[in-house]
Parts: sequence; structure tokens; C-alpha cells
Amino acid sequence: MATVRVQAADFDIGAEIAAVSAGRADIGGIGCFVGTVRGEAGGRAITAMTLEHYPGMTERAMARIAAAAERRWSLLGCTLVHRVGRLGPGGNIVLVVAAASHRQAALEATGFLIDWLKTRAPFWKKEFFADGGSAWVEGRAEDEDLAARWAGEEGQGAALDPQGGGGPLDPVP
Amino acid sequence: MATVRVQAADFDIGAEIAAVSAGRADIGGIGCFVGTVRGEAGGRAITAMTLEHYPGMTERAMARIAAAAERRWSLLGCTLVHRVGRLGPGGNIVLVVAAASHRQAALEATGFLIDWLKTRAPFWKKEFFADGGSAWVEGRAEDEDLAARWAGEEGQGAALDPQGGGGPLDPVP
Amino acid sequence: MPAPPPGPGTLRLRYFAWLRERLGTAAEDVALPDGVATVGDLLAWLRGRSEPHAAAFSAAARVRCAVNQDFAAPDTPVAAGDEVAFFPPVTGG
Amino acid sequence: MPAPPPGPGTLRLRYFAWLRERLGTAAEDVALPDGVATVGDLLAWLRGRSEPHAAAFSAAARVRCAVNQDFAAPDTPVAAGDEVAFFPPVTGG
Repeated sequence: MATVRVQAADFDIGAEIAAVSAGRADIGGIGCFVGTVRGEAGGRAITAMTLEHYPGMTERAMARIAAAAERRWSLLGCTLVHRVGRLGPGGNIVLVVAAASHRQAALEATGFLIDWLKTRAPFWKKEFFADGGSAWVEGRAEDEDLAARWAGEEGQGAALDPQGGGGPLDPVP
Repeated sequence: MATVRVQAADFDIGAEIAAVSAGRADIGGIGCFVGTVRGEAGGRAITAMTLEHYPGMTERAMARIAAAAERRWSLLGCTLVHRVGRLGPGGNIVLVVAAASHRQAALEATGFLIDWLKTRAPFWKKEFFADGGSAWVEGRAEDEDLAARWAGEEGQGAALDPQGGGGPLDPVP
Repeated sequence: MPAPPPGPGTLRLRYFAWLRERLGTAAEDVALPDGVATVGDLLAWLRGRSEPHAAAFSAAARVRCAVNQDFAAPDTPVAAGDEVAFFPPVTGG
Repeated sequence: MPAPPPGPGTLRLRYFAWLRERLGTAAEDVALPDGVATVGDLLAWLRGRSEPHAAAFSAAARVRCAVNQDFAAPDTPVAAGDEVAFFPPVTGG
């Protein structure tokens, strides 16, 4: 039931929400999150960002994340759209929509979806600075902590291996 | 900075989000919630809902709720739109948008805003049923509990008296 | 169009939702009754006004109040010129 | 257009983000090395291939792996025909 897309083009937030709710009257609340490109990082101005991904695995991981949310919250609608390629400051990166009969489920699922997208789907950001430099964005421990909030509810048996997005690959002796 | 509106007309979700983010590159995340009319309540089919409000006090209360969110989360954008009058099943009731430099603030503020709107702004819903009956919607204890989650953070000194939306007016001896 | 302010020595009372329906009126101006200094006092006075008033205001746990468009408590002061509203717990959102 | 599957007896290796840049390649097919049965074995073998490989894979805490497009751990088995990808911790969203 979920809609999952990876695309270079921008997305239309209103249209995506309308697609989830069109023609139905069982939805009571729709949660939505849009992630956008900030114009600076660590005090350096950003001119652009590129988003690389792992075609095939990306769609798989996104579908699993959506399915995990649908299982936990009985969602009536769920949309994940993630852009790839070159994006400018202020540009849209990612859209999450979750609809449910009540608001608490819709909002919790929205938070879950973006937390897991950030830590369990194979995307990588590279920032290009106004000073001419560039750097791959480092994963934030804070994002791992936010994603881990949800893991406890299903334990280690979740469809997505918590090790996968999170745990380091231990040095081989 | 916040946008607060009470209106009979429907709202355009995409346009409201675009208005918050237009021309700026300091936003990293935008949270959004849309409340919609469900087609049934307590197993009875609903043909319509009317929303009554307290003109003057409503805008005051909404502005205070927005200001409370802006204080707590340093929001970069905040929009509250609430409809009044007659609404059909599937129709939009309320829109909340909160933008911040990071997603956690945007999503938390979105949850806070809808929780407080539901319990601290003077709106009343009346449902009209397919069987010909009608009834005023009763306040849910669950909504009070959700709203009260946030009160602890600012204690009793919050701009909005927690007693106001929540506590019963005690019987006079 | 806001209504004109209440005259001297009077309170503007407003009712919403089922309180409005039960009392059959959305607003009325009343002379500030003797001995009424708080929302609690006013509530006791309202209950004594008529059978419909007594019935509507009996379930105090289901009635909220605002004085001059701020949520109020039983000990909130009321004075001539005030707008005092009674209504059920809010159910918007 | 997906690439054709790796030939018999070979692994398809894929690299993303700074691992791709450091190694100067996005994908390569290699014969399954003797004694390599897990991701951990493969990582040890990759480190021994060249200086750039040793450098890229030395910071194991900053490298993640997927086998056949599922996140993997050091003890995840690898076999001929598998697609094994190495990349930094993901940073989308």
C-alpha cells in the first residue's frame, strides 16, 4: 500500500498528501515531514549537495521501512519520496507522509519513518562549500540514538537488522 | 512570525508549507499535521460536522499556542490554520506546520501544536449522523493526557493556564 | 462585527456549543449581581436563575469558563464590564 | 540498467561515497578468494590487496556492508555470485 520513490526531480508536497487521502473518509490525521538542504554546515556556506544512493537496495530498504511502520501503526497511507543527485540550498531532500485514523499514530509513524530513513536506507550526502571545498557528511550519533528509540518496541526481531544501519563492522582480528 | 488563521474555506497544504520555506535556506526540517473529518464516530456514519468557535478568543489562544512553541523550539516558521463551519467526511479541519533547523524540533513542535490546539483553543465539534441524530463531540481524556505531556517542560508558568483547557470548573459549595 | 461593549455595571455573558443550545441564547448582558466577585460566585448565581440554568450548570465538571477571553478558574475575579463565557471542554483540532 | 550478474565463481564488489572515491572504482568482479566465507574474511582479504585498500578499509568502524542488498554483519556468509557492497554509515533523510 505504501508509495516509495527515489527520484532526481522535486516532489509536490500537496499532491503527495492529496494522493494519500483522496476519496477516503477513514483518515483522521496525516503527519508529514519534509527535509530540506540547509545553506550552511559547521559555519561554512554550502553551494550545493549531492545525494548518492545504492539503486535497488535503496528501494528495498525504503519498502521495508514503510512496511515496518504499517505493521506498527495500522497506517491508512504511507509515502516516502527521497531525492538523489545535485540539490541547492533550500531544496527538498525527502518527504514522509503517514495517515491514520487518529493523530497520535500518524505523528509517531512520521517520526519513526524519518528516523529509520536516515539510518537504514543507503543514501550518502556530499556537501560542496562556497570556499571551494567539499566533504561527505558524517553519520551523526544523535541520529542513531533517535532511530534506536523505536527498536525496543520490536526488539532485535525487526525486519531491518539494527546492526545494519547502526553498528560498526568490527575490525577483523 | 507565526501565521494563525481561522477560516471557513479549505486550505492548500502545499501552499502553506511553501509560504513557510519560501526564499530561505536555514530550514532543515518541516513538520506538518493535517486533521481530517472521519466518516464515522462510535460506529455511526457521519454526514457532516460543524465547528463552532469563540471569535476573538480563538485567534488569541492560537497565537499564544504558536508563541509557546516558538519559545520552546526556536522555530523558523509556524503556521496554524483551523476551519470552522460545516465540513463533510474527508474534509480538512486543521493544519499545523512547524519549521526548524533540525528535524527533531520541527516534529516535536508539530506534535505540541496539535496537542495544545485540541485542548486549549475554543473550538467545538458537532457531528451529524446518517441516522438523523446529532451530538456534540465530548472532550477526550486521552487528549488531555497528550497535552499534559508538554506542560511539565515549562511548569505552571506557561502562557496558557493548564487549568484553562483542562481542569474542570469545580462545583461551587 | 463585535457587539458593543456591555453597558455600565453589567456583565456580558456568552455561551457556546451545547450550553448555548440548552440556554437558548448565545449572549446576554446582565447587571452584575450583588455579592458576585468571582467565576464561582457567578456560577452559583446562574444556577439559581431558572430551571434550565440550574440544569445546564449543574454538571460543573463539564463546564469551562473564560473571563475577557482568557481561560478562567472558579476563583478568577469578575467585575462589571467583563465578558464571561461558559462552554463545554473544547474539542477542536 | 542493472549490470549483468557476476560470472560463475566470482563476487560483485560495489563501493559507495568516499569508499568509491578512495578506491577509484564503483564496482568490480573478483574471483571468490580462497578461505573467504564471511564478510569479515572478505574485509581481511581486501585490506591485503593494496595500499589504497588497506587505507580505505582500516577504519572498520566507519565502514558498513551489504550482501545482496541486505545490511550485513562481519559473520554474514558470502558466496560466489553474491553482490557485496561497502560504504560509509548512511546519511540520507
